[in-house]
Amino acid sequence: MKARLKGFMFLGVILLLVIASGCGGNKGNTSSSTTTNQSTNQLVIGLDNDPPQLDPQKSSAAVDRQVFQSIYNTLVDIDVNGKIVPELATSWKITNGGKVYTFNLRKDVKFQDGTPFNAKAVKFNFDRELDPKSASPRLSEIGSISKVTVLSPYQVQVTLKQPFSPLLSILTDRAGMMLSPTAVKKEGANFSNHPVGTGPYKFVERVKQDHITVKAFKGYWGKKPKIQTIVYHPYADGNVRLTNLTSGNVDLVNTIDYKDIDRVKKNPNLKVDEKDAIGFQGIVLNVHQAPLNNVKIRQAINLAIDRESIAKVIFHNYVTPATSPLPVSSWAHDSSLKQTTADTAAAKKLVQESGLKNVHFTLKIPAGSAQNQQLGQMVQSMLKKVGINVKLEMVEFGTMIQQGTEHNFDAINLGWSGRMDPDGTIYSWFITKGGNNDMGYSNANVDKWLNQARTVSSKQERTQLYHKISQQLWKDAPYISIYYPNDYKAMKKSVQGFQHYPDTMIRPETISLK
Amino acid sequence: MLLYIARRFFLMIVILFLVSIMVFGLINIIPGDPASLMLGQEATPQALASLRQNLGLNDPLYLQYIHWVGGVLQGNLGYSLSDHTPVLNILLSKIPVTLELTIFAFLLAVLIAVPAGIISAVHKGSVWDYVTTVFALSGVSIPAFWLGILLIYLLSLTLGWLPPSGYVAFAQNPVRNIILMIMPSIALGIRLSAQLTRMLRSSLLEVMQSDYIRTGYAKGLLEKAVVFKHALRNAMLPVLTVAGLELSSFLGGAVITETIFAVPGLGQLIVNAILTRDFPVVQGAILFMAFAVVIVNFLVDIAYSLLDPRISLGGASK
Amino acid sequence: MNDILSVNHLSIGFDHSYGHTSVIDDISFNIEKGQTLCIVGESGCGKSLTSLAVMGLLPSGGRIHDGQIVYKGQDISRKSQKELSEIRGKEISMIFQEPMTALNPLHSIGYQVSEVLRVHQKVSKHEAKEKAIEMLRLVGIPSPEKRFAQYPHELSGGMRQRVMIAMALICHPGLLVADEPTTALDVTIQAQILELIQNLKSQFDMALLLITHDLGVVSETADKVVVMYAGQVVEYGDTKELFTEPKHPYTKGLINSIPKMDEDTEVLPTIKGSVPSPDEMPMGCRFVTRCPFAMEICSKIKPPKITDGHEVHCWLYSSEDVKGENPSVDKV
Amino acid sequence: MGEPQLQSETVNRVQINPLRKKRNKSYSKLMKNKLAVCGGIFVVLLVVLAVFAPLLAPFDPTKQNYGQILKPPSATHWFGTDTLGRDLLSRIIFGAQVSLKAGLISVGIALTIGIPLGMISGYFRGFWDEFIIMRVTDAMLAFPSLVLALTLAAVLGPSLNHAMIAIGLVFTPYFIRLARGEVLAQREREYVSAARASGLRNFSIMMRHVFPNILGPLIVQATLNVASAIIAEASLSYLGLGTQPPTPSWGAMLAEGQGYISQAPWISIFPGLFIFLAVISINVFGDGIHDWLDPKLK
Repeated sequence: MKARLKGFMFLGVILLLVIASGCGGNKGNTSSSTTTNQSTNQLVIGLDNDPPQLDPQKSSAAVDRQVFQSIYNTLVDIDVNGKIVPELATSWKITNGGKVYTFNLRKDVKFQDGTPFNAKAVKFNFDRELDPKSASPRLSEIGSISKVTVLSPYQVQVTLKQPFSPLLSILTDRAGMMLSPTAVKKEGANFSNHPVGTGPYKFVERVKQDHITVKAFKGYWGKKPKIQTIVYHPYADGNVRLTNLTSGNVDLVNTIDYKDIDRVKKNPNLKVDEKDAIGFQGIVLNVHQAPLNNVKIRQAINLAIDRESIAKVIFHNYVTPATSPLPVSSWAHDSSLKQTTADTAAAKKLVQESGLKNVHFTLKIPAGSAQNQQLGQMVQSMLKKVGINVKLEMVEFGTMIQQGTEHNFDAINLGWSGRMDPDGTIYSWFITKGGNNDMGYSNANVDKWLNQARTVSSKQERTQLYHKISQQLWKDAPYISIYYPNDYKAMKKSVQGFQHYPDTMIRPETISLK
Repeated sequence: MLLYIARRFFLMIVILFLVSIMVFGLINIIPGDPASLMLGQEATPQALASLRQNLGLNDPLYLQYIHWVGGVLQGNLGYSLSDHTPVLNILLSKIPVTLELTIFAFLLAVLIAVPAGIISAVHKGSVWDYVTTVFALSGVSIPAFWLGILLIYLLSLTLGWLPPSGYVAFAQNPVRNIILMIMPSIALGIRLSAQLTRMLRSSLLEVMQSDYIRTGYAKGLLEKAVVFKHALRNAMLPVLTVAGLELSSFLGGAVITETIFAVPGLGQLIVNAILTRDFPVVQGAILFMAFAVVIVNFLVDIAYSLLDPRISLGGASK
Repeated sequence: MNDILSVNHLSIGFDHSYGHTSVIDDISFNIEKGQTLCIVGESGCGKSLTSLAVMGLLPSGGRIHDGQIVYKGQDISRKSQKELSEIRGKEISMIFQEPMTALNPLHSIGYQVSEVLRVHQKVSKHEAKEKAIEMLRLVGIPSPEKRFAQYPHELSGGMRQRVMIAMALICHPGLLVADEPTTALDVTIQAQILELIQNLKSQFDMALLLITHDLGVVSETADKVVVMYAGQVVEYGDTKELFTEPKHPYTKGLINSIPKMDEDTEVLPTIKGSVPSPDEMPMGCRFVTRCPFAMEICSKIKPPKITDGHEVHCWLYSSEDVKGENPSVDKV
Repeated sequence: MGEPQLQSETVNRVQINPLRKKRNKSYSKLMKNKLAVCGGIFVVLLVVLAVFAPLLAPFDPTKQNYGQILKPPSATHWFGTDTLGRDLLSRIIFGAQVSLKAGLISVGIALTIGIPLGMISGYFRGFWDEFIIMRVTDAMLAFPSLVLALTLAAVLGPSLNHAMIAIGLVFTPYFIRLARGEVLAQREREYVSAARASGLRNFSIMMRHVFPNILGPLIVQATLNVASAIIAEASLSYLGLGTQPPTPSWGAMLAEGQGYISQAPWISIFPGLFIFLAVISINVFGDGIHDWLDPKLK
């Protein structure tokens, strides 16, 4: 009896196996049709990293913003040419010599949780960002604001400590994103897991390291989005990201590896959209840490690096070698700095002049990125030629950023996505004790010029100031600029209406699928 | 029977206790202050002090352990350092994924190993036996990550049969879920299937030499009946035990497999948590894995005693 | 012919990577319906192998080089495994030396006994169970209904051997091969089992091929005896005749080594030496190294078969005059 | 069973044994011996590669050549070049150093800790054995070894040395168990009683009598664990927690090449192939030693 029963159990297991395998086989065929036929109501976007934060006021990774763009609106936005245009604010007035900004707000806007959007909400958001206790990375961007006043239900006034010309430009980014005050109060620190904004899409769910889903928000004030659901998938590995695009699982990726650009261009089902980006990439040097506290060593590093080789070998010439943090796409770029190849002899001499023996430091590079690892190894090899030994250490990106903020490093391979205004691109990086000044760099002249460039309104004057800054940074070399990335978005040919903004952020409400 | 189970159960509790001590110790007894380990070397003294207070690090070690175990028993595994989500919630969202992967891979392994082991044992010395031996040898020697890469290169990039990686929940799209699970299951299952094949082969060869197999032939049973009705069950017993013991390295394999194929399960969670030094998550995930291994082995022992009538008597197992 | 089994000129050897060794050399005997034939000899002389050959169950590497095994007029040595499986358990059954290991530990007694029925006869499960219980009762297992569901480890050695017998006889075979069925059992049980076999043999009217080294058993049970030495038959004949008038020195030695109740000997005579291994077989008579009467020719030429009353293979009884000197045979 | 036509002729004369029926029963054993020899040869080859790497490698394994990136295998670069124009063959040759070093040192650590503990535990038995050492090894074995090694390596910080320590610790319980089991079997043997009766002290009995007798299985286990340790090191390096660049480690090379699998598959195929070959040949070699030492199989 018992034996028989066990026999059946055994048989059952075998049967199950057969069914399972059979199903697998059958479904293999039907699948391709389901995926390609996938409703035109869903857009799958592949991101290059899992966004660490869904709270714009806490965010410190550029990839977060790709998702914010669908959940939140900003007070003002840019158009495809980088010109400031209205969004939640219909109009604004700058008075008092650039010290007072008065915004008139849209009256038909509701947050996704039903909370009405008004002047009070704007004040709430600014106050939260400005509150030192919330330790918002935004504080450094809008620290010039002294107070925010509600003039009427739909009119808000922002008063600055001193004139600050990049403000509007900054408000097109996370600092200008409006969060639902109700949700923030309710969720507290957990807001990041249940974000609520006024944007065209509403947060649905998130599985860490797997996906974030947003759905079209019915009560959206603006033009109704064409696509109902957007799923963001993080694929840190560029190869995985690309193969998911090629095989049709993903409709659009926010970036592709440079090595793959040629291949995607040749693929009949895909297209690549490119735009000069506004950021810079390079190496942060901790100027308080030996041997990098020695300016000669930093200068030697600056000279020892063959930026053209890096651009060619790792990026297949799809990036531009960099000598300053202000990219060629910016009006503030200083083209007089031309040292893009290595001057090994000069670098060696500098190392000798420093008087240091056995010069070595650790370079932290983000784990999981082949490009960054190659860059690290190329830098390692180039510096070895001039007598500087580099130890490479792979660190997870989030940890690396954290260690950067804590100045817990010798050197890290870190860049910046950049801002529309040159001030946004470099101020927080190079001003003494700036929010992104992981180097610990401090130069009185640079501080002075950076602040002047904020207050003067003449573009020509500002350009001159930024050129001086660029040249001073080259001399002091707290940060080794290596290249300016360009932005390459790859998508299926069926993706229509994609608009490539200079800030490289995907605005999904304009997209449709054919 | 009951006595046997009780004895095994007691043993399991002892092991679980030791496992918990080790998991606790891994983070707490290593040189250095856990708080500064968690916060990084240049954390502010206030932050360190408050974290120490929160973690109860000022208590003596045994008290800390008691607090921790008390929490664990109530389902409180602490909070992730990255976003303060309860570790238990994170685990609960990842476990089904890994469970699915391991079940698929295990079924695949059995599906390959049972026929292969039988054929090679029954036809010892034949070409089939040779092929199986080579398969088994290669299977236990091939690094999972290389196999994964080769599979992606071959089945996805070259032939375009399968998507290279990713995961879709079964509830969301069962068809796609299974398609995406094929390659990870192969990459994970091959090693186990090779081990099971080897074991089943040698176990079956030994059993086929026993007297009762000769009795089976003397009764007039055909080879098929002898193998399936008499040899296989006896040969499966040691294989079952080893399969249980292999679970832990099987879960280890899941770590690599999930990383390669971007399957958001426990393995990927552990790797990410380790790389981001999110130690509460690491602690929780490891604790879960070890508990799973211990409990499964306990169940295997029980199953063994059900399958082998010799153990049912008394409690004196051989 | 009344023979149920006749073995003709059977030779068995083992294959190795380096050649092969002959183990059974040209043996012949036959069993009539309902008769008992015993094969006796020291261990290692090929008794068990012969019995296994009859079942078609030679161990790994062994094969029949020559000769026939004829059962009811059919040469079963030429049959395929599939054909043999229809004979085994139904026509010819076998019980083994080791009851402790001959039963599958994972199946119940009942399963293993009724399995034979289910293989050979189209019977319902219920019927198979009834017949199996009946058979278990017949072999003297108390409360067989209860035992039916028990597992081998719950039974004593004697009980297990009874189960083996039940399994062997449930299909009423024409021939039962019993390979030292009592050797592994307690002395007190041995007689019971032998008696059981004897009783069932007459009840079922079957022939019995009994392998043993116990001459006492032989004299009580056998109709005919085959004495084997080192893979060869040395003497073969009716039990009574062979016991009263043994011819071959080996047989004599065996019989002398039986303790006798009526004699008062201090030391039991033994045969000196041991069976030579297959690799070092003497060229002539294989017993020559231990034979007290060995002659020169014995070590050179295989002794002839002499049928005088019963069959014996020994130069001592050769009519040729070989006693004095070397015959006209060249050295090989 | 349908016999092939060719054999049916012989079936008439030859009784095929139903238990094991193929004529070439020594075929697989012979094959095994041959495999073991092949394995041994490759192991020796690996050792030679590792020891004489500087002489054998055609190029400096860390020398980057930006004019020669991602070149497929050719006469100059037998295995092609990687993303930075380094010669892959040279990197693989130097990678053998890392792999063998990792395999031997981590197993060495496991042996040094595991054997004494296991022997003492098995020889003296009692509370420490039953309730501490054995249960602790049980508990350790409950952890997936790779996960445990990963965690240890992460806690210690990523480097080859730490990876070796982590792997060694993780492998220790296997040797404790094996040594204990073997000692348990040996201590019942007569020679141990005899030694004890002749007044030898426990330590001497263990060292002079028991240890040589349990050496065989330990050697086999150690050999097989070297293979596992090579995979473990490669796995850790693959995940970035083992050997750090630019030192060429097969696992790290594989991770580097993974991104280029469609453009330059050789970067990931060759290092993987060498891990595979090294592991399989050590395994086969270990099996060979096992068969050679096991009297049952002779």
